[in-house]
Amino acid sequence: MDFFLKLFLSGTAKGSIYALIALGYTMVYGIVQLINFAHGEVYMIGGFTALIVGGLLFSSGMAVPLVLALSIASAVVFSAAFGFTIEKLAYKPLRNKPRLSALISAIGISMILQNFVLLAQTEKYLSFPSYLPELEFLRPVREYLNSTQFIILVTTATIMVALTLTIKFTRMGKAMRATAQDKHMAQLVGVDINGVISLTFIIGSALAAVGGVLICSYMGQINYYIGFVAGIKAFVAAVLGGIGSIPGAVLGSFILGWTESLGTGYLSSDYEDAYAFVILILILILKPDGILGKNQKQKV
Amino acid sequence: MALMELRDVCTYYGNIQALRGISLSVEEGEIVTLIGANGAGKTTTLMSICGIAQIRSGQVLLDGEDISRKSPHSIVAMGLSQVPEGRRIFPQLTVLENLDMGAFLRRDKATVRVDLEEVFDLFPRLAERRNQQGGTLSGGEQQMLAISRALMARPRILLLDEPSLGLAPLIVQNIFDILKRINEERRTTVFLVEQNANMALKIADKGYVLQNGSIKMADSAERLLANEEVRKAYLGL
Amino acid sequence: MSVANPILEIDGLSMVFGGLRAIDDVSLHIREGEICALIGPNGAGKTTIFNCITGVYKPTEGRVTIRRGGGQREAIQGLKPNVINRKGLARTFQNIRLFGNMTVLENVMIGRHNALAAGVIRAIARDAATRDEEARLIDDCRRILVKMKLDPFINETARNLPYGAQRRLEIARALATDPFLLLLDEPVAGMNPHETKELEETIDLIRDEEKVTILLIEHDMSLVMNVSERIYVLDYGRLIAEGTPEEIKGNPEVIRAYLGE
Amino acid sequence: MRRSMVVVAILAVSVALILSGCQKSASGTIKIGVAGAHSGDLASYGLPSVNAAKLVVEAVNAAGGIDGKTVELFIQDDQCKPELATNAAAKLVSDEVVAVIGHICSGATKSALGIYKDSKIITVSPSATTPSLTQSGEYPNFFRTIAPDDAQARLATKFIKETLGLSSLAVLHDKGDYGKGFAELVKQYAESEGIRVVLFEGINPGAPDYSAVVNKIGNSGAAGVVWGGYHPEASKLVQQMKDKGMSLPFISDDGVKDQTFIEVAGTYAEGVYATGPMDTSSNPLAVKAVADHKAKFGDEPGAFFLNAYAATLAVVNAIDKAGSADYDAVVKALRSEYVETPLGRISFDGIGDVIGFGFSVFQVQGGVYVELK
Amino acid sequence: MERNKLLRDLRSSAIIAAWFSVLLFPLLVMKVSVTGGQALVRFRWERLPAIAVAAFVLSFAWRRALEWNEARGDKPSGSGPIAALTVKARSALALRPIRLTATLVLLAVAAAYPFALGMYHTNIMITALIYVILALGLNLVVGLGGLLNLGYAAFFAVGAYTYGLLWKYAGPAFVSAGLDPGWLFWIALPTAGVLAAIFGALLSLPVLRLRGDYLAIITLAFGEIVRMVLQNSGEVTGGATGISLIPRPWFFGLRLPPRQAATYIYYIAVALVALTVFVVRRIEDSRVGRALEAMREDEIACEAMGVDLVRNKLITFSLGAFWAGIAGVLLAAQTTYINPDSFTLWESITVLMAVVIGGTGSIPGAIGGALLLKLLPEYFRPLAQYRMLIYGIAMILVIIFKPDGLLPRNRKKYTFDGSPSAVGAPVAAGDQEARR
Repeated sequence: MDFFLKLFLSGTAKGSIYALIALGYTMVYGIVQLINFAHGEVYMIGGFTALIVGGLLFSSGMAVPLVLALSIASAVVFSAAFGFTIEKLAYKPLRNKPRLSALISAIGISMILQNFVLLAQTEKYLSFPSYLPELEFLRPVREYLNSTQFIILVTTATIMVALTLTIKFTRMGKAMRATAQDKHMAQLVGVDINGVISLTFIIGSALAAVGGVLICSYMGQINYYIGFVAGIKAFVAAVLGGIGSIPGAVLGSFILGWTESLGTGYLSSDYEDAYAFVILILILILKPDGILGKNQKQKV
Repeated sequence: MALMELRDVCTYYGNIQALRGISLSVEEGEIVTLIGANGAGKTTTLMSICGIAQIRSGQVLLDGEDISRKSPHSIVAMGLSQVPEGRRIFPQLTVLENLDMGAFLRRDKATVRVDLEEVFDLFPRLAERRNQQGGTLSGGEQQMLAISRALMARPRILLLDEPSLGLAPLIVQNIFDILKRINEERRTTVFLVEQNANMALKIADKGYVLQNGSIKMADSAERLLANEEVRKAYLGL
Repeated sequence: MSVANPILEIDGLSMVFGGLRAIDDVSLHIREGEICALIGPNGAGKTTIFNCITGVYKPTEGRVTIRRGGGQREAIQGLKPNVINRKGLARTFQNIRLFGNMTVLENVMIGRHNALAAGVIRAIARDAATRDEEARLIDDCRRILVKMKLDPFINETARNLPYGAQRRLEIARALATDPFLLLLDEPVAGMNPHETKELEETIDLIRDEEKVTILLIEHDMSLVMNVSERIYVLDYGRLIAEGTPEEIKGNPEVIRAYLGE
Repeated sequence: MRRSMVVVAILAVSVALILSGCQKSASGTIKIGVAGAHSGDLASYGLPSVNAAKLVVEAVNAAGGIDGKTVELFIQDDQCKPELATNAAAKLVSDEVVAVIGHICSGATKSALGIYKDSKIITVSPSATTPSLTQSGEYPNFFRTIAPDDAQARLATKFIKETLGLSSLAVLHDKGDYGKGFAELVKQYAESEGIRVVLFEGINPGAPDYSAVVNKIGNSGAAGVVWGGYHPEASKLVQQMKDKGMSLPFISDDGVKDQTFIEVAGTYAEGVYATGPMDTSSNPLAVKAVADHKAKFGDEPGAFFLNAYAATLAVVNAIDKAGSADYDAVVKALRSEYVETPLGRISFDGIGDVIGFGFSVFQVQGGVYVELK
Repeated sequence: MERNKLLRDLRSSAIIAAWFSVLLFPLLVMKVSVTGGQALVRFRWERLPAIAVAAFVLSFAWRRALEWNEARGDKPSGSGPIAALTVKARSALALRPIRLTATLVLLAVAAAYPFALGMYHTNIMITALIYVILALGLNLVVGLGGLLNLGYAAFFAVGAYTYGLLWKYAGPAFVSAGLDPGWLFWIALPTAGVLAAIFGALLSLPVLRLRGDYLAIITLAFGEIVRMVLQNSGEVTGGATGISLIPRPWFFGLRLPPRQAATYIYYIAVALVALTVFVVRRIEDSRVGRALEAMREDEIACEAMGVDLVRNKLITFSLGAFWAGIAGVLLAAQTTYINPDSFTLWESITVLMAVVIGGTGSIPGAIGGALLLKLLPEYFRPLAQYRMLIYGIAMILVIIFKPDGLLPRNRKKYTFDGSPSAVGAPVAAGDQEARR
């Protein structure tokens, strides 16, 4: 039972890591129906920015909490700027073109960003200093859940709730939902859809940056390639939960985390990814639109 | 000065010319109808007015101001509201949320609520279904919702694209009655693009006939109704 | 009211969507060689009936049976659309569903899918029989396209056709499947009176020359009253009237629910 | 008639094949290829060898070259993918190189060797450790400046048994050719030594979190953990183990015996054991090589830098000693001549494995790897 | 007017230059290194003006290019000099003698290639031709059937491993029986095709209801599962170590040196490409091909026309997989070594990119796309570490300025004298109403 609990909690922690990235993924997909392959790269850039800014500030002798806050803030700002720029450069010109074109463009961006960071920074793994505080009250149970995991979990939950509320109740959220359902009509009721789409990318990328900082702190390392694997996993999680749905992305991520964790624990980690994919296939066969996805049945 | 005026508007899709120099004007308080066959360029005209289709030359004037280079949302903000072809209800929003979207640009919450009641008065069916998702409504109800949504913006001019398409005779009658009522009671200017020339000309003050991307005839509605050519080509008589 | 040997008979058909009864105990029948119309307000369930007949939906209750060429009566409800099509029922769609990026001719060729036999192996080998088959296919399609006045457009991409021609192409494609019963869902929606008139003649032609029975849904009363011999009226998923155009025009309930004035 | 056509066709193809085999004559410079992963996720293992080769060649040319001939480098990226490796190899063959420093990954090396072998091109890998590359006897043209995996697996097992005295082990690997190969050998040797292997599993490289498998280690009751693979996963593993309050000895391979591991894992790295090439960092040549690297490229060299440096030196030396770039002569020189390198005085044995340089066990103590004698 | 526009453009280019200077500052001007757990940052100020100037110039060019692209619109065929030329070329190719000559010339060029360019070029051409076969196969699935498949590399792996495992298990028996193991290649070729097709059919069964992105993700999952199985069942497949020393194809019992072997495999690859093109063309222009295409356009209408979707999807996946299997055998023969790393998601993506960049649904497109995608990075080799960056940029440029692909499909035109012909009247301008 104790073993199960440990596995369950580590699955939860892992799920919340996936969720941090999947949230941005699903959000962009929900509005523009684009599989933003470059999302993982934006997350990686967020991590790098935090590392650079943090390093600069820390060596100037600033206090740790302030360094943490400023480096997260700069990661968010720069990642958001990257997201905004990517959309304008590589996706906007393809908005009315076949969907596969935008997918290819996204893959291209992903390659460019990876190699850009490889060339501009380094190909090596770098140690990522953790500026995150050690939470005292978790010390007795850290075998089950440590501080960083806890912080990630709380952040994920907060972001999910905040996003859901924003989309449900604010004016901007309404504009987003309208844009998602019918861009053309949204324009006709006065929604600035270019603005909405830009904002979506900005928010999605900002979330990726938060994920970048937290997850890199947790892993203790960073490299230009970390975005690719994380991006694929987040994509799977988002689809599992029903792509486009915000609670769905989180639920999908948790299911993925639990499956992998329990599968590893009770079976073998040799097939860790396979468990995730088998669950994905089973769920999609039973429910072709994901767990919380909207039924996209065509009207005849 | 006309409320809305098109001057020699040319629009292209790629390099296919869809509109070949259209000029027309709509005065404040009028119902003006644009009739024409499929493919004549009716929808393109509407898209050009509201800025979704980029016009290549010519001008669209609203209150004398050229809006042809403005973005769609700022044109809506100037008081131009459209009921597009095929109604285009937001399928996953409820009736109420759809109407709310209509008032997207308005900040006056109190008057929006008043307008909402007014719209429900106009279409009691919608009041009954206010919490139902837009996609589950029948065609007729969707058309009512589309018109109501456009009205929620308190437009100075209401543009409609084939509101009668695919609707039962009784509902078509109902909708045209209401358009007339809106025009009379609220003094909303109506620009109506229709295939159903008979119905449209009956409620309109003025009509234009569009053919192959250019205006073939322009006259008062009564005279067009009586015109031999129009009767033959568009009224099926 | 029961007729000897209708070619299509619907008996006690009901369709429930999440608690909502879209069709409620509808029974109707079509006789060989007639043109029959199904009218009613939007949302009354007309298209749902079509979908139940053609296999897009599986009806909750009731039977749909057909009888082709004096043969045995067979039940078709719940079968898959392609199977039902093979049994001789073809349809068009309310919002045109052509194969938009294919040419006009290719669209009609798809209609003749089941009239051909070549599989993958024969397609690769392209033996004499297959070449023959293809030649015959083009002949057959030409005949249909000429009949539907679409022959000038053969190599045109379907999406680029004028609206009226798209509607006609849908009918041509349906005819290519060799149906004995053709179901037309709002065939003249969006057409002008002139085009409507033309289609009216075409529908008559199809019935007379191709010997195809026709069931149609339409809001355009001029068409309905001119072409159909019998009319069923549907309201809120129930049949409220059945009769000749004259009877329907005068039926007070139909006037209240549907026609107005 | 038919048959004669067939004969003609066969003749034609044969002539064509023979024609395509005609080689052009060699030119005035000595050409050496450098191949390995220079882009993609394994670039960090490949790029240091490029730098090493550049430094050596620069020094050689500055000193007047070999017999007056300058040495020219041809650098080819294979991303560690077999099919790209054959292309890179083909490119080097058509560039008419005499020897290749590379490839980096064993898989890519295997597929490239198929081409080098038949083209008589000497291949010296700084990092391909799969035992079969030398032990199968299939590749007489292959040499390496690193010991094969079985040597370090044997060393690691001996260390576990004799020094640490562990009775049960959890063996993890990254499912890769190298890591899994090492892990399997450790498992095999350990079991024959009577050590119980209570857990043997592969984990996904690159995953953000290994807490599930760490829990499983805790649950298995293993007295020590062996990791076959590279340092990024190793540092996550040690970190997450310590976070969960586990303090089992952690033994790994030379993929972890890398300063980057300590940089990345920080204090978590303390106490980790790793087998690795003997420590030659105090060797004056090594000191100079590292200093040169810092001067030229601005940072610390990465993995397999010294091995690649030594490989290049060995090749250059062998060509020099052989007096020509002739394949047989150079091979002979490689096998017979000793050369001073940053790895020490080395030569190669009959199957191509390095002599004079082997493995030791290291432990991280105070932020550096300390060789345990 | 023109002057004003220029000034406006220059001003916004200046703004964009400033934007990029800020955006790229942390990554391009600062450089981080970590020692002793401490991140150290070095500034490379000399890069800043370079970024600004580059951004200024590029943004100016980019805006002009986009405007040109917009104005160019989607020209219908039959206008513009290039289009006129292609029409002319097509009508010329319709004539039998010209077509015959063109084919012969093409064959001659293909035959002379290895002699003219040597082993390296022959080798990369083999790799490119393998991808041509893959792209043609995937084109059946994505282009014709409209089913987005991100797990295509799995079938490629099935092919390669069919040969690899045949070698591993039947090879010794062959050798001891005194037979040349190179024969195995010719046995593996059809076997792999059929096995891959069976795998394709198996995959198609669970995914019948799925379309679009959901189909993409599930095929992705399938591809990864296959790779994981190959990786983890070490006893059978050699696991991550792979299978090495796979024999090159049999050639009259001769053991060919690499140069000749490359030439030989090259000819086999050319022949297989020709076969693929032949078969794919015939399928495309047949009852089966039309049904696949109709399914892509509209599943509901397709079913209503009597087409059996289940069967259709089965055929699509199997046909596509078949070619991947063939290509896999060729890969194993070329590299003589296979391991699971050659069949990653990235491989599937590359093939998909080849199809889309070439022009979805178009046979010349798939060929051109695959050649471009595989040859381009090879010719970028001198640029070493920059090549993947340039590759990514090149891809985005292609897809933005040619979103329908470089060689979009030219539909077959018919005349009603009974015989189909390749030329038709230029397509008349169609309906001009906006339909989206």
